Amino acid sequence: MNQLHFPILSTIVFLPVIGALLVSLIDSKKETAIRWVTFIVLLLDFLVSLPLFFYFNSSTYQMQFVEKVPWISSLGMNYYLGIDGISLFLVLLTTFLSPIAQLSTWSGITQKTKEFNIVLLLLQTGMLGVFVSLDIFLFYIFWEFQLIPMYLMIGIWGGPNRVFATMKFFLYTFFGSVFMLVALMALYFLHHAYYHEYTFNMVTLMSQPLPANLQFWLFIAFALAFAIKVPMWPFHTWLPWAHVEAPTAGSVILAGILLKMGTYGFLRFNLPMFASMTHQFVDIILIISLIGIFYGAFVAMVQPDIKKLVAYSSVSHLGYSMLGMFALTTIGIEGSIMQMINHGISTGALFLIVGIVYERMHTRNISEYGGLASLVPIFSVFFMIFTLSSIAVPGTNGFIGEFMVLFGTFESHKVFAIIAAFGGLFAAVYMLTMFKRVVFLKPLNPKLLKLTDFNLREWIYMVPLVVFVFWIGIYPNTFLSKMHASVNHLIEQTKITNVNPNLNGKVSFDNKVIIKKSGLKG
Amino acid sequence: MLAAYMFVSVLLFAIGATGAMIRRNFLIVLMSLELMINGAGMALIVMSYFTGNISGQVMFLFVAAVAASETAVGLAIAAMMYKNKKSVDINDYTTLKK
Amino acid sequence: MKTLVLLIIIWPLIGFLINGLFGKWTKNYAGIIAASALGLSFLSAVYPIWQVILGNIYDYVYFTWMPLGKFSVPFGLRIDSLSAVMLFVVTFVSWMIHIYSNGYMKGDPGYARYFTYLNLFVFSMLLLILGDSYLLMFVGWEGVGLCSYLLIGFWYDKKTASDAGEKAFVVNRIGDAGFIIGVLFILFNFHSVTYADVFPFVHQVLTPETATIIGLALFLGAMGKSAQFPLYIWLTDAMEGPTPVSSLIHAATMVTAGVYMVARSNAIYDMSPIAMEVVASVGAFTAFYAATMALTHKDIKRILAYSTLSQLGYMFIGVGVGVYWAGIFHLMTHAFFKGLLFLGAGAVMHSMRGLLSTDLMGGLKKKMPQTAILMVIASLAIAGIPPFAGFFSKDAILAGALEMGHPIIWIVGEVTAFMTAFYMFRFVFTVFYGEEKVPNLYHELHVHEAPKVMTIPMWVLGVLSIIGGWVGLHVSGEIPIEAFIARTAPTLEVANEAHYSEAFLMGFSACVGLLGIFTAWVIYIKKWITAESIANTFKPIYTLLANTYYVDEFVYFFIVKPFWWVSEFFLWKIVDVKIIDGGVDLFGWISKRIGWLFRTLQTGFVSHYAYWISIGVMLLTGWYLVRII
Amino acid sequence: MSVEIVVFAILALMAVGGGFGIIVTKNPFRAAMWMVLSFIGSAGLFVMLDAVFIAMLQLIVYAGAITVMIVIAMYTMDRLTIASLKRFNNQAYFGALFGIGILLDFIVIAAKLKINTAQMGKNLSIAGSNVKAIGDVLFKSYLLPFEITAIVLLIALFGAVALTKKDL
Repeated sequence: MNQLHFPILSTIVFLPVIGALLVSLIDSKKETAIRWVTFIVLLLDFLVSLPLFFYFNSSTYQMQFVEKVPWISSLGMNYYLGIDGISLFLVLLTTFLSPIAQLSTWSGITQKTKEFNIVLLLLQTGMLGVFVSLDIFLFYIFWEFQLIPMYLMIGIWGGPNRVFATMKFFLYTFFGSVFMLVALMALYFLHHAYYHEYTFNMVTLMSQPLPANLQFWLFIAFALAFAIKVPMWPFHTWLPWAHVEAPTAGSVILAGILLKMGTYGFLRFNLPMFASMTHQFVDIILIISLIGIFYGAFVAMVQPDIKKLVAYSSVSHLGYSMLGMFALTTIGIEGSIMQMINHGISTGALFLIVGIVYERMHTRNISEYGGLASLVPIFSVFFMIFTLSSIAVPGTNGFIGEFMVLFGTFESHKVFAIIAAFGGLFAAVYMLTMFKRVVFLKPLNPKLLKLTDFNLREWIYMVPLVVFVFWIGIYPNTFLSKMHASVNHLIEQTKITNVNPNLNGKVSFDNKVIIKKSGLKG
Repeated sequence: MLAAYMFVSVLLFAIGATGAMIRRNFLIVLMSLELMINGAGMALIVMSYFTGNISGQVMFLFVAAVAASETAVGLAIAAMMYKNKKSVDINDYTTLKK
Repeated sequence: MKTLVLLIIIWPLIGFLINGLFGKWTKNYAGIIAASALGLSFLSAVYPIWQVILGNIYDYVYFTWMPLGKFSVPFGLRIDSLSAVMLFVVTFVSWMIHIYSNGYMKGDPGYARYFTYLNLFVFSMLLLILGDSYLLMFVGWEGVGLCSYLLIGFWYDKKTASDAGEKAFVVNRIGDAGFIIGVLFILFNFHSVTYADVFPFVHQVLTPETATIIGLALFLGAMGKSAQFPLYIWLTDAMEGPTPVSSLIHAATMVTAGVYMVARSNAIYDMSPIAMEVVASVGAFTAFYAATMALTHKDIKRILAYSTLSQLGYMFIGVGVGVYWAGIFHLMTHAFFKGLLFLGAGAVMHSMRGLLSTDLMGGLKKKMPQTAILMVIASLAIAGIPPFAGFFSKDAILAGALEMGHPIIWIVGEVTAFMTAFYMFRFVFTVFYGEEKVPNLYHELHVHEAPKVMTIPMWVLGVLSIIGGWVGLHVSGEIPIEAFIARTAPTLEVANEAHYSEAFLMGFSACVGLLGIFTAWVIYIKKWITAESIANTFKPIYTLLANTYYVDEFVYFFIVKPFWWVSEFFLWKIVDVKIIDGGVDLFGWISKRIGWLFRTLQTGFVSHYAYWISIGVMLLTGWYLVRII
Repeated sequence: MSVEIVVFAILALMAVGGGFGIIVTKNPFRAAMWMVLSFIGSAGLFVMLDAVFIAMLQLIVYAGAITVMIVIAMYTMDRLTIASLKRFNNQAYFGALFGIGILLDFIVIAAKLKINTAQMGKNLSIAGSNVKAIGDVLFKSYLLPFEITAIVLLIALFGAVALTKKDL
């Protein structure tokens, strides 16, 4: 049902495209005009997305602001957009982070600014499309589409060996999504075989799961594609490369939003549609995410390059998110969604911070910094706040996400939660050692002396992030209350494990719930 | 009797093929190709005779046309080769190596 | 009343915000703002404390902080007898120390920044004490850890200071991980973390095993925060921070958080004797262990740090043995005299331009009479000499230990008491009495008495460390402080409570204290047996003690170094770069290799192409033959 | 019956021998002559198979036009370079091997070929004339291929001209 009777989601998704057209009309020499137009378009996009939050009716788990137009009806494809508790905040995160990321490139990107801004706008459309589309095919189109602008962004405006990085990023993700395409098709036809209806509609597919034995390969294919995107432990090696070579805005968006598509994918596809397989895979994925947490932290400790350090910290943070998700408890999943949002804000902010310093110093390795506190105090205060948020100190947003994940995991798998609790310790180690070597100690490097503190523009895009860090930290209820209905519904869906629709027509559910209770008894 | 005729056409074809492979002179290769096509054409005619269906012979007509055009183009290539390197030996022309 | 309770916390927060945001403009008024914020907080705390003494308990919920599915975590404040004592200690002592640091930090460039952090610290500490749930306590817990990190590393351009700060935070985080696990268990079993929902139902909900697990997990947190045996390494390095910080954080308030937490969760600890045993024995061992190290140390702040460690050990003995009121009582008295000791040391350092080693000092009595007297009072208090505060609280703990059936702990306690008395008076005699070790050093440094603004708080603490103990006197049949604290933290009922006569215990511990002072007097004043002679008779033990059992080196070489080495060379260079990344690049390499393979087929000779064609034809016809005909 | 076999043997020997002659002779001119011999042999076989028109066509097109075309092409090249070329390229035994391989494969196929020869020899000519039969079928059901062959020939013409032209 669409409360606003106005295709708000389509406007949000396609506004940036119109913006891109607008920007392409401007003469490429007038760079400030281009930057202003792009910024205004992105800001407009954010303002248009605000009603989503206010008119969102948090009592029902049904999809809201739905737009359904038959597209290729013979195949069962329709242009079907909609959001629920899970995707609401990811959309808001995207529209919130993009203008900030764009604002940070005003002095950063100097050559080919027109193309950069167009690419940024297209990327925005791609990302939003992924979060709002409820038709698997449309989802897949947007999923592939958002790769291209990111590829260009890293490839053209990146660092020294950007081509290798962007090639690896693109091929790795593409490799995963190819499996997803195959699984998509298989799902489409298997669904027809059992429910006699050709449809790409996600909601129906979610509500009519397939029998357990068929779900095995589908689950693996989807899981692989999303695991590469998350990135989960063994599939993470593209992330440090992509981050190190990406321009600041690219890193912010890559860390802030693109990584969330993987976790979002798990929530949308793997958990509801392949419930019985999810229960089988719970232990493996929990172990992998635990490894991810500790591995990310350990390797981050020894990185000489700040961006690589923050990249590995993303692996660790998202390990938490996956841990919470596959604990299959309401609090765990809510915690994992919160962790996604927090990671978006804190890591996005950290990349902005690194970007600011990189713009002035053109170097990223920690050894060349030192004693910034005495030179650029305001910068150090902001850096401190975001470091605290990423270490998950209570009072900041990181703690809410981490505690909910820990408690969620504790409810179903005690041992994993206890081990994960020590993960936070290593987060503190690597962040603080980096923070100490960059901000404290004496400024030895002569080049540091010409560092200038924040200018107005940097103030503008840093303050909202700080506001959100403390808002979520102190009063997370505004966010959590919107999620309950959808998350509870998702948990119900993951409980339907015993499905045996007989081939000839009538489908018989018996909702006898078999959840394989694993992990140490409390 | 059918087998006998078929043996002849297969023999023709095989000899043409061997010729095309072992000879160095491009013109001889052309001729052996001609021979192969002729072998194939003969098989057509044999089949048309034994199955009593005239279309085999009509097909031969087309095959002949194609053979003629193929040899024409082949000879044009031979002329080009000759003009280029004064030699028609196919082993001299290995620019397709890399 | 509800807003008044909230105000206690809000005042330091306001102080923090003013100094924090307008640091530039409140350049030299920052100290006054911060001190007045604390003063107001103390004043607004007096009335609630008085009400609590009269017997009622306040528990207000302000808003729901974190909705966790079925149950939610409220943000609420609670004042009962236990938190009232802590409230008094924290607000009053921090107020004194704020006034003191006005003088101490006069010329420092980071003047405003110092007071911002100090106010934030007091805010988090109050949150820790007044919070009505374990989670809120945890918020305060981490906030306090953060502020100690900031304050230890206050002079951040000194490498040792920022390293010490980071070390403090990381070691605290180890403790916090344990605390979190404890909170998870509680939340899981009780479906809530607020004290009101947890403590009354302990017996129905918890089995002894889970109680032990929770107890030990929470105690791990306490060990981290209150620097008990394994996790104490950060406290001695924390002396890098400014001295008022050491006195506030590392003597009076933060390190006592662990004791408060154990006292607060007495219901859980009563359920599991094993956890109690662990707490008591760790406390006893730390007390003894730290005291040995303090015997030989030269640097005055390090001596006081070790003495704090050992006094904390005492408090954990008290709380671990079940005599919660004694633990908290000692906490209070310790806050007074240890705070005073640190302030005194600060005054000495201030006038000696930062020199710390006792070899350079001697006969300071003449130059700094007031500080000398105050230090003597504080040392008497800590040594446990009757009229002073330390005596009553320490004696209560030791008596409790004996009565509750822990004779070994009682013996260890007495030996440590002797050592405490000895090293404290060794410190006093070497620094204040005797003659100047370095001729006319004082003249060049023109050592003078500390300014008024520093001595007044010291005098106040001096008075308190005298009369503070009298609250523990037998008055009309029962000890007032014991009755007061026992309302929330009743002493553990033990089956065979051995009854020893009060007088005997009191007398015995007083004698032990006097004996300690006498031996120090003999060695350092009379010099019948000089310290050096003892040192070289027990050469190996002396060197072992001098460099603190080589613990720091051990930790560095056997835990930190291998940790970094493994994650650098093994995890990063090999596993990540070679194996996983290599695995991914392997795909690229394989496809390249296959491409190369096919390239060899393109030889350029037309005949070879003809061969491949004929092979193809043969295979095709062969397959056709086999399958179809 | 035996006469037919004898005639068949002679013609087959002519065709195959001609073919063999092409691939063996060193001099291309002589090879052309062997080719003509081979074509005449196969034309004879066509006649035996009631494909009179095709036989004539074979003689005219293959033996006449194509062979002459090749020989004319040879004239443009000086005789010595063409004649003196080495006969077999390197590792020619591979080629022979594969040629025999193909031969064996096809012979087996030819041997095992089973087709219904019910209609053998019938309806190859209307009212005695093979050409009428071909013409009838050609312009009724195979008109489109006929047109396309015309175009193919045209294209081959253009191709040959374009290739050999010096400056296009």
